Amino acid sequence: EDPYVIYLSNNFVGNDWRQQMLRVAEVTANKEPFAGRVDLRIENVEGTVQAQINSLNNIIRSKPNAILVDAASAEALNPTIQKACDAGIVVISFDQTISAPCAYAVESDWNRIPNVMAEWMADQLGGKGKVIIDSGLAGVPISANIEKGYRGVLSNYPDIEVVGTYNGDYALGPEQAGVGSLLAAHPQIDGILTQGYGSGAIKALQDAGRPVVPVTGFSYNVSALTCLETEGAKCILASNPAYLSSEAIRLAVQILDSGERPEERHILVNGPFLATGGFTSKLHPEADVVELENGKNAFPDLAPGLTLPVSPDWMEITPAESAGTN
Amino acid sequence: MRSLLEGRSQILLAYASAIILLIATSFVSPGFLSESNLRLTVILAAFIGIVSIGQTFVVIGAGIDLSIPWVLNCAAVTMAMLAGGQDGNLAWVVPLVLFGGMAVGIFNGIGVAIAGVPPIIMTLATNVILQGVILVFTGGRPTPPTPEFITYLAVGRIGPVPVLGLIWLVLAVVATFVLSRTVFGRQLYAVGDNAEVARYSGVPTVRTTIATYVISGFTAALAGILLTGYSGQAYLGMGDAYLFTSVAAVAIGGASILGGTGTYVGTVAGALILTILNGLLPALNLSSGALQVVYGLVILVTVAASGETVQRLGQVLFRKRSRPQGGE
Amino acid sequence: MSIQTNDLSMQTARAPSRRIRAVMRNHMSLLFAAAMLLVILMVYASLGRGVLTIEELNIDSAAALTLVLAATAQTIVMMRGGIDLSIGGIISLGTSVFATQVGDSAISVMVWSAIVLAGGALIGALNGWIMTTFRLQPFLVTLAMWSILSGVAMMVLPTDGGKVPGWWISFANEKLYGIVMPVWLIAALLLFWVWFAATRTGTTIKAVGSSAKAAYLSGVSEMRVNMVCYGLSGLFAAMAALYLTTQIGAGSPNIGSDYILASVAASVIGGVSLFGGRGHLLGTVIGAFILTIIGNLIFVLRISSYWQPVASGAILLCAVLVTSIIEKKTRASSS
Amino acid sequence: MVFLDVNGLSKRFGGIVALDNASFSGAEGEVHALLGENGAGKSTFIQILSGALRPDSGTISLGGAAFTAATPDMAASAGIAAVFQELSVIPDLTVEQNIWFRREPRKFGGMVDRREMRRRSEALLTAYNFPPLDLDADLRSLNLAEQQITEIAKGLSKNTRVIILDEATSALPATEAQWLLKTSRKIAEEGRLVIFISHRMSEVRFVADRLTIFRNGETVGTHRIDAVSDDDIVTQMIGRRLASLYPHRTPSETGRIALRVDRMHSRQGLKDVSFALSEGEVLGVGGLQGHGQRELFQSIFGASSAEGGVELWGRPANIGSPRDALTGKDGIALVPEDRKGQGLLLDKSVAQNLTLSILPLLSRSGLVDRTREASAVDQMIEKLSIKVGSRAQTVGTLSGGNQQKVVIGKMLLTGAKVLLLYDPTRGVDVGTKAEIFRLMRELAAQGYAILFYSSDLSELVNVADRVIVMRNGETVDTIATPDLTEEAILSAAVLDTRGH
Ligand SMILES: Nc1ncnc2c1ncn2[C@@H]1O[C@H](COP(=O)(O)OP(=O)(O)OP(=O)(O)O)[C@@H](O)[C@H]1O
Ligand SMILES: Nc1ncnc2c1ncn2[C@@H]1O[C@H](COP(=O)(O)OP(=O)(O)OP(=O)(O)O)[C@@H](O)[C@H]1O
Ligand SMILES: [Mg+2]
Ligand SMILES: [Mg+2]
Repeated sequence: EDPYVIYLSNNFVGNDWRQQMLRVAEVTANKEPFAGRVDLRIENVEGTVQAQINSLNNIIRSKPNAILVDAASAEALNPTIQKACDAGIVVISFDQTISAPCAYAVESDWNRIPNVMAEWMADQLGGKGKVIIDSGLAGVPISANIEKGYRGVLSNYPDIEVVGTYNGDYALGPEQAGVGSLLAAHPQIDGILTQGYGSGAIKALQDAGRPVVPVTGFSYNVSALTCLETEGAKCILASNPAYLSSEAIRLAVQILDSGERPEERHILVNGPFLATGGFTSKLHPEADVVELENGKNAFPDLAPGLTLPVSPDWMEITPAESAGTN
Repeated sequence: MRSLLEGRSQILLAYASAIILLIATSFVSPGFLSESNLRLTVILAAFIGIVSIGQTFVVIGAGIDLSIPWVLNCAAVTMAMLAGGQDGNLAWVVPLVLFGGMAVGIFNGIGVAIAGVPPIIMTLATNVILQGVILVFTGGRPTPPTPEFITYLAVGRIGPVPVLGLIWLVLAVVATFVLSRTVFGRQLYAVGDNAEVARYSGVPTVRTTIATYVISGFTAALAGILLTGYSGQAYLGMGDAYLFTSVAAVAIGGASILGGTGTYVGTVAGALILTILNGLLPALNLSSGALQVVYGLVILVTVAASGETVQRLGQVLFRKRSRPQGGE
Repeated sequence: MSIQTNDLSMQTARAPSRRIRAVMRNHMSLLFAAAMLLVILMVYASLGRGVLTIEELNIDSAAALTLVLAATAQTIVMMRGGIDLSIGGIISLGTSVFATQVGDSAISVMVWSAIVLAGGALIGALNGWIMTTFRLQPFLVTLAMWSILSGVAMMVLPTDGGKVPGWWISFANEKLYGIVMPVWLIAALLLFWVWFAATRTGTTIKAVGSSAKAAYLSGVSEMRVNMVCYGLSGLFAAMAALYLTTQIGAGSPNIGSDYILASVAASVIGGVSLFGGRGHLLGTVIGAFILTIIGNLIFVLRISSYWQPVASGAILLCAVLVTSIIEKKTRASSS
Repeated sequence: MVFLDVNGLSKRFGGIVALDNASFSGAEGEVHALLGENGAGKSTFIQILSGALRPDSGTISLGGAAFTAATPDMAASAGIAAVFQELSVIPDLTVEQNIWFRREPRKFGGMVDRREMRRRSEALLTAYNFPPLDLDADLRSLNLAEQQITEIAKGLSKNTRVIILDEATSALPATEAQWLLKTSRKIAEEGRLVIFISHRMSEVRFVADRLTIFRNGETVGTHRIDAVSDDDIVTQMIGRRLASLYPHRTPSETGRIALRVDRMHSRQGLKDVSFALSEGEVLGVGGLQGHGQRELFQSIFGASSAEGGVELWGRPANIGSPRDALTGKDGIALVPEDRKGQGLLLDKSVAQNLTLSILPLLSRSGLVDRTREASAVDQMIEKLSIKVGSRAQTVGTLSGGNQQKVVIGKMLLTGAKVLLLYDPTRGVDVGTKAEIFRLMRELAAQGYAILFYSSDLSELVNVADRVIVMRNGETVDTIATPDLTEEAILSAAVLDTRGH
């Protein structure tokens, strides 16, 4: 029978993560078990909610089997998404998910991630010290969520004080600048909880001639490499895997095949944590924390902007494929 | 006399407010005046300052360049990819990339000066197109790390002085000199003030306008290259921050965005003010919302102070009848 | 005497042709914009969508209306030779306040709509007051105001959220004679403009944009003009915010920024001069539709994802490029 | 009896004294001329009377009551309206919208009542028997004369007891000027006061009952027109005797053709223009205004496109833009009609304006040599006795006539050998006029070739060696001395002398 028509509506193309996500989606659609069964059509729009609404309306009018959405807003697309659902289209949001009840939400566990990383930080500091927190991108739900998680856990440690926040905007430049100005403001900073690369924070420390302190961040290749190569660096890196798109495709096909829909609309994807040295979380004992290792989960010969891990366990996507270098 | 003095005093006041801001910041943030942080401030200001060189020229010529973000980004990415992390390649890569930036400038310039497309549309479209082009060109592939030498230029130092600071200084001197002393600079003010009069006076209006966009393309590309040195890698979206910042720096520096006036010395003050402000805000330990409020208020107060004072000066000294700022 | 008569005959002979030229000159950009839209629609239609249907009109109008309203705000200010970046803040704050405060009852919706509109107008007027009192560039004042308002919006509503009544959301699909509300609103907007342009205020704004010095010589008050212009701009931005809530069913503290450059672009494409004095809202509306429909065009062209940004930019550029060139030629020969 | 009485009026602009304790008194029913050299303070005086400027000190009484006006509106309602020298018309509004700007008749909903407005406009135009004026035309699309007439209509529409005409005739062609003079008389006979400013003695003679003379912002004296001779007036104006307005005309053409125009025609209305301008010659261009003179000057200069041959010193010249005209070997320079739109950067300094066209000449390897620039500027300010506070004064703040001098200076500095002078003496005082004419002849004698248009026929007749007459975009006749007279030009302009 003819393949499922699945649209991927993506609201932003301007960073490495999104590019890898898109590439992975294409790779996935052309690999077993999906090869020939999925006609994946990617619709990118330039950043704005309005553009994505218009694009979604176009998609809905062409009556596809499913729509995968990396959303410009958790709320603002709901009326449009509702239309899609009413038209009997399977809607799966991922990465930046949406709150419409009729749509599934494939995402990393945004409660677990900050909890584990904050716990790790507290552990590193021996429950005592001054830290700064990255508030991510102003107005973005995930950012707020992560910061909330960080603060929540740290509040259990009376001797750990959050002395400042900055907006890292999930980009190197702003992270480096933001940490830089906080370093200037505070003679003593013992830990940095970023939402971005972490490597930017380490660079900032070095530029300011400060000792390298424990840093949390996300598992970009550059972060992993920096942690490994920097003298005395201590890091934990959470993963928000770029293969969320493959997970979304998988879910869509599963629903279309079986015709029945899972009860739980939230599907959590739990990537491993990477850390310098081992760590086991008390809050989330199930979380697996893998030790950083050159060549195994950090690739000097691959691009710094690559997000790790590159492949879900149910399918083999090579680093080269996800980096688009083959 | 008036125009001269007005220009001067406005710039002086811009610098005054920059210094006041600096002092204010050092209260909130004790380490702000530390050597390392001042160095950081200079470096960050330099990036704004360098992209704003082109923006200054374009704005004086009664245009605006909104293609800066992705010219910068394309330059950064292509440099990183072509150089492949090897200093050895820079000898041909850097000139090539800079030339690419200028080529985009020519494209913008021709669209504006010869085809007569409104600058805002022309450069906005170019910006979008470039974003797409770079994705097509790189296949969205993340780029290899930055060559050492670029990193040195961006964050290295000679004694206590940041290399980038020196680069900026040189560029600033050149830009100021070109604007104030060369035939091109003088003609540019005429074109921006009244293109028809300029044309009747034999000014090569078309060539002059195109030149401004070429300069802008050049400085944006240069900033892109250097910025990869600062952040250690080229990443997509690294230019977006410079869209409004560059125009704001120019405007705070006392140029009218309707053209015909402005100096680069003023723009430098603008760049410094914006950078110091960005350094101050995180230290205030406020919510993102509150930060934006403060940001807006500070800008308003800073420029209001200078604007108002200048006007008073003007009135006292010259009994100048009230004329609109943006009107004509 | 013979000289007079000869001169008379010569002048009157020239008059009508000149009237045509004057009209041409004033509305040329608008005409070209219309032509541009037509061409895009033709291409679009040729790609198998029944374009010139009521259905399409309804959908596109609903999609374009927010931009149309934002661009209306921008057009009024640009006619005066200014620019208003603060509409970004007003839209964000408007949606945030509305979505957090409004209840389900019609009364509540009316009250809070009124409050948002009034607020927008006041903030706009404040812009005008500041830039006149302190002799500041509109660009800087409104840039600062944009930042301030976005900040306040974020305090009101840290991330997208809040809710608006279901019936309010479905407003955009309410039909009257088979035509949805947005279409009627746009019609109303154009009627408003016809009226507004014919009032003294309308003429005065145009005049100040055309030659501020001459206008002031004729006794125009700069303060009044600025407060009215930017006040109206704020009002229409607030309208945009309210309509936007019907599209997104929520509030968003940073959504307004999306409409700043777009509103300027729509106006400029529609033939409004950034230097003031020239423009017509019809052109702006056309501009907004062009920007909206280009997206649809990309979709039906089935352009591969990488090329989509290139294509959208290129289409816009080609369209404007062609018309600009023709227009320049026409101007050259008609002046 | 005195109706408008002004005493001890003073106004300074920073260092510059515009008015210094000036006085003036006018009676109803008279046309009262106000004379003075460029920069004497006339326009400042007018602007104060009409509420556009506030005086530093001094008293104004109107009809016995003290008069103060903060805005032109208030002045108008108090009984004084002015036709400004620096036109206050708005480019993007139509003639009609300009005339009634902010006084438009309105109907329901505050909309302008177009029908009523049209009625009033036509009433106004017929009442004063205005030259035909297209009420729907955009001001932008009108030439200077038509804009000036709109400004006049605007002034008269206010229907005030006192009407001020500040060099309102300067931009008008002979016929329209005639009309305005007659109209002024008519208004005076209605028992109103007309204050009339002009640098043309003949006009003053024709229209004025009395005249008041300003010098350096002070009132020198008031006379009945028939009680003073032109010489006395001029002497009081410029503080010295003026031998004669027009220089002695010694033929200086060498016969070498400097500029040959061959069958030039253009979309802008040139049908078929041919003539040869020889080295050392001053060639006048006559005819009624609006018959292609402006287009001719602009086309030769490359500012607007035209077909047809142009030769410079026997070599075919290909001039695509003003730049080509100016930069070509011993190029062509133009004094354009529209001082504001084409001639000057109003908010830049006198120095910047004067040297704008010659920056390349003043520069070594792209760098402007400031000392050379300064000396060039000073020399020109000196030569044309431009009244400025300093080199750096903003041109927009110069008096009308001095602005015109800057335009001329700018052209002279280019060193171009072929000069196109389009109404160069507009708004220039007699003293300077004489100076300019002397200069023209002197340049001619040095081998320059000069093409000269003036809205004042007597200037053509007295300065040019030959005059080509244009009609409907064609050259219909060439008149040379000795039979070069105003009548000859007029008749040639009106009835086709080639007789078919
Ligand atoms: N401001 C303007 N707007 C539109 N067209 C213009 C303008 N200025 C000049 N042009 C046209 O462009 C052409 C070139 O004019 P100009 O000499 O000013 O530019 P240029 O290319 O730098 O000159 P050159 O070729 O000598 O270097 C001319 O045909 C002129 O009509
Ligand atoms: N805004 C101003 N700033 C500085 N100086 C000014 C300003 N306005 C006028 N002046 C100066 O005041 C003097 C008188 O100018 P005014 O225009 O009254 O002369 P005028 O008699 O009208 O001369 P003209 O016959 O050339 O029109 C001039 O020297 C002029 O430079
Ligand atoms: Mg005057
Ligand atoms: Mg040229």
